[in-house]
Amino acid sequence: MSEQSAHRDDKGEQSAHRALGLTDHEFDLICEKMGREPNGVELAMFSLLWSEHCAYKHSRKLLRNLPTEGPRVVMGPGENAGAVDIGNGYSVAFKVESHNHPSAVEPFQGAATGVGGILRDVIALGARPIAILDSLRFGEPDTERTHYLVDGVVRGIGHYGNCMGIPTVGGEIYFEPPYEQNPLVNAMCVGLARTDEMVRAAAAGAGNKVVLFGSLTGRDGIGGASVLASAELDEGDDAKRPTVQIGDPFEESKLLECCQELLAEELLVSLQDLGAAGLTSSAGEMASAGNTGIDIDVGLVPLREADMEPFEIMVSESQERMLAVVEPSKVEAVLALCTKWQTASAVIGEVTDSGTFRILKHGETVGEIRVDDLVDGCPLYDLDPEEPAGWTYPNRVMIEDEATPSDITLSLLSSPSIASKRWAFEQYDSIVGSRSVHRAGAADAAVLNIPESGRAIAISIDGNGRRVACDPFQGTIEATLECAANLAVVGAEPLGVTNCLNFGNPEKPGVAWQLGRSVEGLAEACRALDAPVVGGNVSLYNETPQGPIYPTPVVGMVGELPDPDKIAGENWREGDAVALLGPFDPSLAGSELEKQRGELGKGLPSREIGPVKAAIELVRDAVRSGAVRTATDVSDGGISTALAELSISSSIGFEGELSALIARRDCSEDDALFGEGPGGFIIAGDAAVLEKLGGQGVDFELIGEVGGNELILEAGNSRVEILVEEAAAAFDSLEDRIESDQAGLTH
Amino acid sequence: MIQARVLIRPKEGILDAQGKAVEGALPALGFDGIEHVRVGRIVELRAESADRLEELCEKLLANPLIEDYEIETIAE
Amino acid sequence: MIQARVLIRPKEGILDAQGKAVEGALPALGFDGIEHVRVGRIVELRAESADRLEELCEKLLANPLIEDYEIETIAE
Amino acid sequence: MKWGVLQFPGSCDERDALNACLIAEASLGGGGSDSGSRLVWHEETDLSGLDGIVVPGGFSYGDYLRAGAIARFSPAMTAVAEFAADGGPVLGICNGFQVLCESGLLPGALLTNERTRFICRQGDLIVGDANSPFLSELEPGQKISIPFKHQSGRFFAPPELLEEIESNNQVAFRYAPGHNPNGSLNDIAGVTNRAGNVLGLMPHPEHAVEEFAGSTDGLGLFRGPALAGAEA
Ligand SMILES: Nc1ncnc2c1ncn2[C@@H]1O[C@H](COP(=O)(O)OP(=O)(O)O)[C@@H](O)[C@H]1O
Ligand SMILES: [Mg+2]
Repeated sequence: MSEQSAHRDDKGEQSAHRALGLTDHEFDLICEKMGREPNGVELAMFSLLWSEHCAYKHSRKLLRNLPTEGPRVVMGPGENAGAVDIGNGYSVAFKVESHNHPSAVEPFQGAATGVGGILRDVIALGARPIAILDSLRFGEPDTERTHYLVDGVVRGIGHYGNCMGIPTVGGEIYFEPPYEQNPLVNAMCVGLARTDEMVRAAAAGAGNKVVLFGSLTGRDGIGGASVLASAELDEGDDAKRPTVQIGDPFEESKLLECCQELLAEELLVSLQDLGAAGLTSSAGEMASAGNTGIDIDVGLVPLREADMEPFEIMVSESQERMLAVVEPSKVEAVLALCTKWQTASAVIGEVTDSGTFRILKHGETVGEIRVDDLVDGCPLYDLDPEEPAGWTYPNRVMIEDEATPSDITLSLLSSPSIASKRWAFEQYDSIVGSRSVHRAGAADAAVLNIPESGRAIAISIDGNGRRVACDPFQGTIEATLECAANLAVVGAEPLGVTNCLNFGNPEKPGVAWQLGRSVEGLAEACRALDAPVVGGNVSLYNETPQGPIYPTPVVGMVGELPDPDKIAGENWREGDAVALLGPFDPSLAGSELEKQRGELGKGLPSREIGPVKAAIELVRDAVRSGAVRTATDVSDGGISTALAELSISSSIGFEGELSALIARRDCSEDDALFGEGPGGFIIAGDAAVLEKLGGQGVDFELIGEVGGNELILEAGNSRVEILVEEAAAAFDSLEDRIESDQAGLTH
Repeated sequence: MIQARVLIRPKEGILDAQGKAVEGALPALGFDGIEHVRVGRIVELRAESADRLEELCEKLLANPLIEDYEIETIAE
Repeated sequence: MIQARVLIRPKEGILDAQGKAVEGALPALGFDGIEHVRVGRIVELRAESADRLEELCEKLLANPLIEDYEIETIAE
Repeated sequence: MKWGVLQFPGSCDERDALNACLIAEASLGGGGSDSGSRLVWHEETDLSGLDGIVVPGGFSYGDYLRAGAIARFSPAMTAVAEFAADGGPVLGICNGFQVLCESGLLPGALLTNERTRFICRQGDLIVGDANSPFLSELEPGQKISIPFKHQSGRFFAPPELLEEIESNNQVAFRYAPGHNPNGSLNDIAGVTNRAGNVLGLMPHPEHAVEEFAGSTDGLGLFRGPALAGAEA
C-alpha cells in the first residue's frame, strides 16, 4: 500500500481523503507542504492528526482566550494533563476527557476505555491516579435504549476503576431528551505526583531509543482509516477490521505500576500515552514538543495479529500502551522492568534531529512527513457564529397543570436528573486508596486526604447542559460557579479547572455561537474565581439526525482545604436553625420545573459573579472555622429540593417559610420554592452561630428550623407539606426506572 | 496438537445469578417460553496432548466445589 | 421444547483479555505446550421453539460487535 | 508484629492493608516506618521474619476465570500455605478471601453476587463465635461497621460443608440482618479455618481504621494477633 499514492484524481481512490474526513482544501495543503502527494500510510496519519479530535481545528482559537496561568500552575494546557502545586513538594494532575461516540456504539467498552484513556494521560505525567469522577448524559430513562446505555456505561466505568484500584469518588448524571441518541460519557482523573518527578512528553536527545510497552497492537479502533483498508484489501475482509476498542484494566494496572517504577528508577527521558490516533499522535506529538525528528519501525511493534499493514499499526488505537524515550544505556533496564510487570515491550525506533517523522518497515522507509506539517500544519478555522432566534430544542410536558407545590416537590425529587444516583455510585469502589473522606449522604464535592502534603483536596464536576442551552454564556458561568460552591461547602478553595466541551457540529452557525459564548463564560468565571484552566478536551459533532445535544461544557474543579475534619455535610440535627445565604435570585428560567412543564425557552437572567464569589468565600471561611457543619448549595430543583435532600439524608424534617426572600427579590411563590440560579446556600446549625454570618455584606436570612418528620415550607400562599418518608421514596426512585429490562450480564 | 474445548457450568442446585439475570430480562424484551437458563464459561485451547487437561480443569479452569466441567477434544 | 446451547466467543482479532491472562499464567503453573487460549461464555436454556434464538443472541446473550455466537439445539 | 502483605499483579488494596497494619502497630506502641512490615511480591518464597500475612483485596490477575483462581498458584501462596500450616496468622480480605478459598486454606467458595453487580457500601457485621487471634479484641455478637465492595462475594458451601463450618464455630462474621449484600449463605461474611489462624472476609477492615473514613471498627482485626500473642 505504501507505494501507492492517494491522488484524488486516481480513479480508485478518488475520494480517499474525503472518506477519511479531510477536505479537498486540506488535502491540497498537505500536497503543497509535502511537495508531493501523500502515500496511503501518510494519508492515514494526516487524516487522523488533522481531525477535529487531534487538531482542535474548530476550537483552538477560542481556547486561547481561557486564563491558563496562576502561581500554583505546574503544567498547563499542552501537556497530557494539567497540574497544580498542592504544597510540600507535591502536585495534583487532572484532566477530563470524553468518550461519547464509542460509548454510544458499545456502552460498556466505550465507558471502560474512556476511563482507561484518561488514566493514562495522568499516568504519563508520572502521577499516580488517586481518583476518578464521571459526568454522564443520557436520554430520559424510559426507553430500552437508554436503559441499555446507562447499564453498560455505569458498569464500564465501575469495571475499569474498580479493577485498577482507583476510587471513583464523584460525578453527575443528567437525563435529557437531546442526549437520547448521543449520550455523553466524560471521565475525569486526578493523580498525585512529586512535583520534581513529573515528566513531560517531549522527545529529547537524538539517538535516544523509543520504547513501546503495554498491550500488543491489534486492529482496535481503526475506524475511519479502514476506508484505506477496504481500498487495499479484498472485499469481505472487513470482518477482520474491528473498530471497537476493548479495555483490559488488568493490563493497565500492571502498566501503572511499571511506569511508576520506571520513573522512580529514573530510567526515562520522557513518557507519553497512546490515545486517539495511536502511535501516530503520540510519537508525532513527542517529536513536535521536543523539536526533534523520530523514526518508527512498524516491523518492530509487537502485534496481536501478524498480518497488519503499516498504516494499521500507525493508527491502531489498541488500549493500554505507552511510549517512552530512553537513553540507549538504559534500554536494557527498561525492558527488564517491563518483563517484571509482565507487560510486552520493544524498542521500535529512535529520536533523530531530522525534524521528520519517518515510518519504516524492517528498515525500509514507507512514509516520511515533516513533524511540523503533521502536528501543527492543520489549518485552524474561524467559526461562523449566529445566535439562534428562539428555543431550538423540543419541549415535553411531564407534570400536570394542577400539581400542588407538594406534588411538584415530589415530582422534582423523583426527576431522574435530581433523584439520588446511589444506584450508579454504589457500583463504583469509592474507598480504595484510603484517601476518601467519608461523609454520610454528602455529594457536593469529593474530599481526598493527602497526608503527603498535610492537607486535603476537594473535587467537583458539573455542567447542566439544559441551562447552557438556554444561555451558553450564563449557563457556563453557572456551571463553574457551582463547582466553586461545591468546593466551598467542604471548605475548599479552587486551585485549577479542567473542562470538556461537548457540543454539536461547529460548522453550524447556531452551534458555533453556543461554543463561542460558552467558552467566553468559562473564561470569565475562571478569571473571576482566580481558577486557571490547566487542561481539558473538546468533543464536537455530537449530533444525530434528531438534532444536536444540549451544548454541554463539563467543568471539573480541584481545590484544597486545610483540614478534612472540618467540612460541612448534609446531616442536620433536630432544633438546628436554617438559613439561606447568598445573592440567590431564583427564576424558573431553565429550571427543572420549567422543563417538566414543557415551557423551556431561550435565555437565563444574567447575574453578577462578584456577589456570588463573596458568598462562596463566606461559606468557605465559615466551614473552615468549624462554625458550620451542615451546608449545601441551592442547585437543580431550587430551595424546596435542597431542603428536601437535607431532610432525607438525616431523616429529620423541617419547617420554615420564604417570605423574606419573596420580599427581597420581588419574585413569585413558584420562583421562591422551585426557582434556580447561582449564589444560594442553605446552612444549618446553632442560631447564634449562624446569625454571625449575617451582616457581612452577603444576603442572609433565617428561614426555619429543623425538626419533625415532615418538610413544611411556605411561600406566600403556596405551601409544601410532605412526609420525609415520601420525599425519600421519590428521591430513591431512580433504580426502579432504570433497572427494568437490563440483564446485568457480566462481560 | 489437539484442539480442546472445556465447558464449565455452575453445579446443579447452586443459584446461577447470571442465568437468573438473563431470565429476568426476557419478558421485558418480549421473549416468552424460555426457561432454565444457565450461564457458564467455555475455554478453548490448543495443547500438545490431552494428557493433563483433566488436571488443568481441576486445578485452574473449574472450581469443583461449585462447577462441573466437560472436556471435548479434536485431534489435529 | 428444545434444549439449546449458545457458545459465545470474542471475535477473531478482538482482544481476549481473559484468554490472554490465563495463557500467561499457565507456564508458571507448570503447564507447558498450551496455546491459543480463548475464554468465552456458554448459555444453556430450554425454549418452546428455536425460532427466536438468533434474535435472543443478538439482543441479549451476545454482543455482536465484539462477540461471535453459535447456537446448537437438541429437540426434546 | 511484622506483617507481610502480598502483592499480585492486579492487587489494589495492598497499600491500604499495609497502612492498616502500621496504624494497628502504632496503636499498640510499636511500628513506625522501620517496623519491618512490608509488601511481599507474589514471586517471593521467603516469609521468614514475618509474624502475620495479609492477602489483600483487589483484582489479582484481573480476576479473570474466577476471582482468585490464578493468584493461588503464585510462589508466595505456596509459602503462605506453609506459614499457615505452622500456625501463623493469615488474613484474607475480599479478593484475598477468594484466593484463600481457591487454595483450600479456607472452606467454601465465593460466587457472583445475587444481583450480579459490583456493590460498594458501608455495612454492619456481627462478630461470630470463631476462635481466632484476629478476633481477640472483638466479642461474639458485637456489631461493627465495615465497608464492603465486591462483585463476587456470595459465600457458598455445599450443605455438609456448611454444617461443618457452623458446628465447628468457623464463622468469623455475619452480615447484620438486612445488610447481606450478595446472597451469602447463612449471612456469612467471613470464616476461619479449623485452627482459627486463617481468617477470610469479604468486607474491608483496612478501610475502617482512620477517623476520616467514618469508622475505625476495622482496627481490631489488625491488632488482634499481637494482642493474642501478648496473652499467650
Ligand atoms: N477545553 C479545553 N480547555 C483547556 N485545554 C484544553 C481543552 N481541550 C484540550 N485542551 C488541551 O489541549 C491538549 C491536547 O488535548 P488532547 O488531544 O485531548 O490530549 P491527549 O492527546 O493527551 O489526550 C491537552 O493539553 C489539553 O489539556
Ligand atoms: Mg495524552
